[in-house]
Amino acid sequence: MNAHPEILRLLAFLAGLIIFAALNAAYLVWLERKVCGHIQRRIGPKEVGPFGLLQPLADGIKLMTKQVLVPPQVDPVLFRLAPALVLIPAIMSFVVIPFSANLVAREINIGLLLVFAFASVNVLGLLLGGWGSANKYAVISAARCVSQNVAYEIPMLITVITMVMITGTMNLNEIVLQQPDISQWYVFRFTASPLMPVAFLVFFICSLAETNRAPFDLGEAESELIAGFHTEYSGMGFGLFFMGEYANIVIGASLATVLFLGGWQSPVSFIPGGWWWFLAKVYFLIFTIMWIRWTYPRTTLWGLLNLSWKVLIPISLLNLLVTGGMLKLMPLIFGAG
Amino acid sequence: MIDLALSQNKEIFVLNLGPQHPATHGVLRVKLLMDGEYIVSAEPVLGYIHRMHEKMGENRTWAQFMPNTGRLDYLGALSYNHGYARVVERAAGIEVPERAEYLRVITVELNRIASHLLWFGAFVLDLGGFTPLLYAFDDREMILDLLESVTGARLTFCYFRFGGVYNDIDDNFVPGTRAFIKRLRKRMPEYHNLVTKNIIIIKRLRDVGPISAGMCRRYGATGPVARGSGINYDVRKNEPYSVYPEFDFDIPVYEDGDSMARYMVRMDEIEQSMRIVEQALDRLPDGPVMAEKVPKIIKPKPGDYYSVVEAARGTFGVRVVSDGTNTPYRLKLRSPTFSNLSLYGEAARGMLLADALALMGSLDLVIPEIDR
Amino acid sequence: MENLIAQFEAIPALAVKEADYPVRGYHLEVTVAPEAVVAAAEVMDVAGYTLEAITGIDWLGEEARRREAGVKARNAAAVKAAKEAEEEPPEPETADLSGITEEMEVVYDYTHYDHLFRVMVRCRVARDNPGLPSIHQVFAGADWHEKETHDFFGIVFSGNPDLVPFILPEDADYHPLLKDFST
Amino acid sequence: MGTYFKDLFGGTWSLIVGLAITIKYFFYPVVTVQYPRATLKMPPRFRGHIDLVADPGTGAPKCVVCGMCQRGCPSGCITLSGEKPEGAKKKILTSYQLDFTHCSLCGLCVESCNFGAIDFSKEYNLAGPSREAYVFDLLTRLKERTTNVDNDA
Repeated sequence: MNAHPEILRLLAFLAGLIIFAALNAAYLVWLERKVCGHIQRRIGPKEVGPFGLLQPLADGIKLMTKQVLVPPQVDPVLFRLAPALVLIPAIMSFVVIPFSANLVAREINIGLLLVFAFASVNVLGLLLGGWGSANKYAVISAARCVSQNVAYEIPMLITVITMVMITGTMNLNEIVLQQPDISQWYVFRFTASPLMPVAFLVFFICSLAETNRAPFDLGEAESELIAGFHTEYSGMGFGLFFMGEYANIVIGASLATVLFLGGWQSPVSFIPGGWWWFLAKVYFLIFTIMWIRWTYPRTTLWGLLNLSWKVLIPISLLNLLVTGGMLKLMPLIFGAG
Repeated sequence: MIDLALSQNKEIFVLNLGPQHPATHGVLRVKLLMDGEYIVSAEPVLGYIHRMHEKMGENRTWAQFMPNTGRLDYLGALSYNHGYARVVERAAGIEVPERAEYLRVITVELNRIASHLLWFGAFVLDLGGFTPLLYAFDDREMILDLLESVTGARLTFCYFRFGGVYNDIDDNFVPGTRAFIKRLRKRMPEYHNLVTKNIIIIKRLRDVGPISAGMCRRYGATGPVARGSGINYDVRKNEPYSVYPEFDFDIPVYEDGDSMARYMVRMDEIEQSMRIVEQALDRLPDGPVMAEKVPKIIKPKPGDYYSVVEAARGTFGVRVVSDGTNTPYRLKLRSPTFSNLSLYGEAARGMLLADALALMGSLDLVIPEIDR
Repeated sequence: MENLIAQFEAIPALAVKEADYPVRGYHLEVTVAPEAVVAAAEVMDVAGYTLEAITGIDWLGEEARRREAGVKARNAAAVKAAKEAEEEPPEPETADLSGITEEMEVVYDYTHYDHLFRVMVRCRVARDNPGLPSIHQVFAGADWHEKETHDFFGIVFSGNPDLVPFILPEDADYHPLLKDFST
Repeated sequence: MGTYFKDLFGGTWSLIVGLAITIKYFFYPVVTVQYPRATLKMPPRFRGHIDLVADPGTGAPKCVVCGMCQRGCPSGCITLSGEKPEGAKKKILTSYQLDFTHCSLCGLCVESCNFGAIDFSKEYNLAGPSREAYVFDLLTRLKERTTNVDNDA
């Protein structure tokens, strides 16, 4: 059975990506607890294995062996479907992320569109999880998640449209190829639009809000809604939610790296590019996400919506206009050259 | 604040906040009638940690009730020792020597700083910021070590006796306290930069949970809650007791009565308490820490006596009715948070859930002190 | 301060007495009949006072103790007088404990935010069915204090919105602070 | 409009200042004590449960069975008994039991004892399987302490 080589390659990549997502979910939790520890001048996990490195393994085994409790008055289908609906889109959007020149599962010319299509399914999972678990706190948190994601999808997409206008393509690998070294990074590409760093900041804030992280973690606000949409989940149900959340964080960070920080290209020409540059940038962004989480308190729902509708959307629209104008006028001013 | 009269929304549902809930810092349950995320009515339900201290007072001798006062508000327990000691000294006519009064003021003010630091950490934790709690606990740990080296306890103190204090301070208490004050003076600007000036905190606290001076007076709110609404009432100034008149410190009062005002009152009070402790350390007199002829069995003259002290959360009053025997006939404990919380029903109506929790955090509740 | 005393006498209060603050802890002691409690609260409200606490006291057996003390004092005096006159001491009388109506007391503590003047309003109620009007329209904070006093003593504050067990468990029908309460 | 921009720029600046503070502490040394590995020394006045004090000369407890501590304790944790052998003029202690589940460590017993016969121990990590494990017999504890003090002295 000489199956088509492409399918074999795809299956291998899929297995690799699932392992990558699982490992990421485990060791980002470890990194988060270490970063939180040291910011608060304590150590974080250190008992299980050297520097606590086996702690995620122990957590994983614990989550898997715990009984998945399904409360009686819960909606059976939605309750079981929700965690999967959060995790699967996250893993699927890994398919188009270029880890290095040829290390990409499937190079599709509309890769960016695919990632955002899956990103909107993620909030559906949260809503079904919150609604399905028939718990008042979960219902409130589900309502919050929906309004939060809708409010932050718009500025993110406007910024992405600006980027597509500049790069001219939606194929992530090509976008990376257009940024060979640090001076060419889109975050410093002032020729395209003077507001580029601001666009990066808007994109970063929106990816925080999309994944319910840091100052915008209204979805699972511990001190108000106990654990929000995953209050009723235990065992692997909770584990899947957790993996979904961390997978989404990695996607948000890797998108920001691909679009703005030159993906797997190395910032300086004499060191060759490769997947290690990509992972270094992604993990630096993830460190910043964690650093922000342990510094700021939480906003309220209306504060969060105000920030999006009154601040981020106007800025991203302004950026869109400025970029459009620059693209149109630049060739005229500097002649057809 | 939606106009509740109009919203005859059929889906008003009851949400139980507590008794096991991260934001209630104890076993308080608030029955919320919610319309979506707006609160139609909030009704605190008490009694989950009620131990009937007042009945215990009636079957113990006067001295045996002192450990109970430490269990009322264990974050500022020394003020409660002070309140009970003062009322019995007033009833039995016992004089307290100068050095003991100074030690009392120093330890009570240190305890007030520790209580405000813990409140600061827990309040920002309610708003979602985790790290300031750990920094505040790091500072508070120094106070607890200092108080432990003197009184032997860290939280539920039983240090005061009628006519003085249990034992004198050891020699590294004074340098230790001075070092602590120097360190906290360096840390306070950092707390203000990290939290007070943070735009997210400002947006969460400004104009949230407004409490007017009239509402404070009608509900009998005292302490930082009243001082946050423009009422200049602090027992240490309005009804001077112990050696407080000898120190010069001022009472922070903020006018606008929202959560930010109550937050700022407590942050400034930390600074004022440090000033008191410094002046008290400079003028600490020598001499005995216990009055000489304090009778072993105390039998105050019959009649009823009342005295108040400024605890970390407000006016702690003790009314004692004595019938001349060695056990109190009636012992009434007036707890400040009981009255501060009684205005929550009216203050939280129509607010969002997140703001209602910010308001509850700004009231600085300690539930065992409410239930007694 | 003078017009306060005048206003209290106008209610009419049963007794208005100035107390010695350093010893007692309050300045003015006003005794009122149960019906006049709301009027006293309004006097305080108009004067800008705030209600600090409501205390219940159960004076079970107080009258009996007073009579016995009186009898004992008279016996002692009689015995002493007899010893001086070398006569044989008269037969000691016994206190007649009939016709005592047991009483309970409710004490309202008022204080003022600006100047140091504490007023204590006392009100005696019968012990078998203790009842007096609620002052929660005047001082909203009194609502909780009254519910607590009702929990501990069984004093019924007529007009209080819902006089159900507040600090005690919902199904509590006992009143722990009564002198004859025993578990 | 003014407050809009003031909030925007002032707010962003306050966020950056907040980040700077936490990253500074990220590189500061750790302040926590790794409890099971390293333990703190308790200050001299630390109040563990009470223990009998041995008379340095004879090694017997200083207690004269006057019962002051038993009466002084608000929660009635102490029960002690002693008997007077014919010849001697002083009572000797036969049993001294402390029910540590009720003790509130208030120190009224230590204070009321004018013979200095009981004092606070420095023990704080008392783990026990059941409530009864916390009813200490201080006399036997004293004997154990004095015996192993003798053999390892």
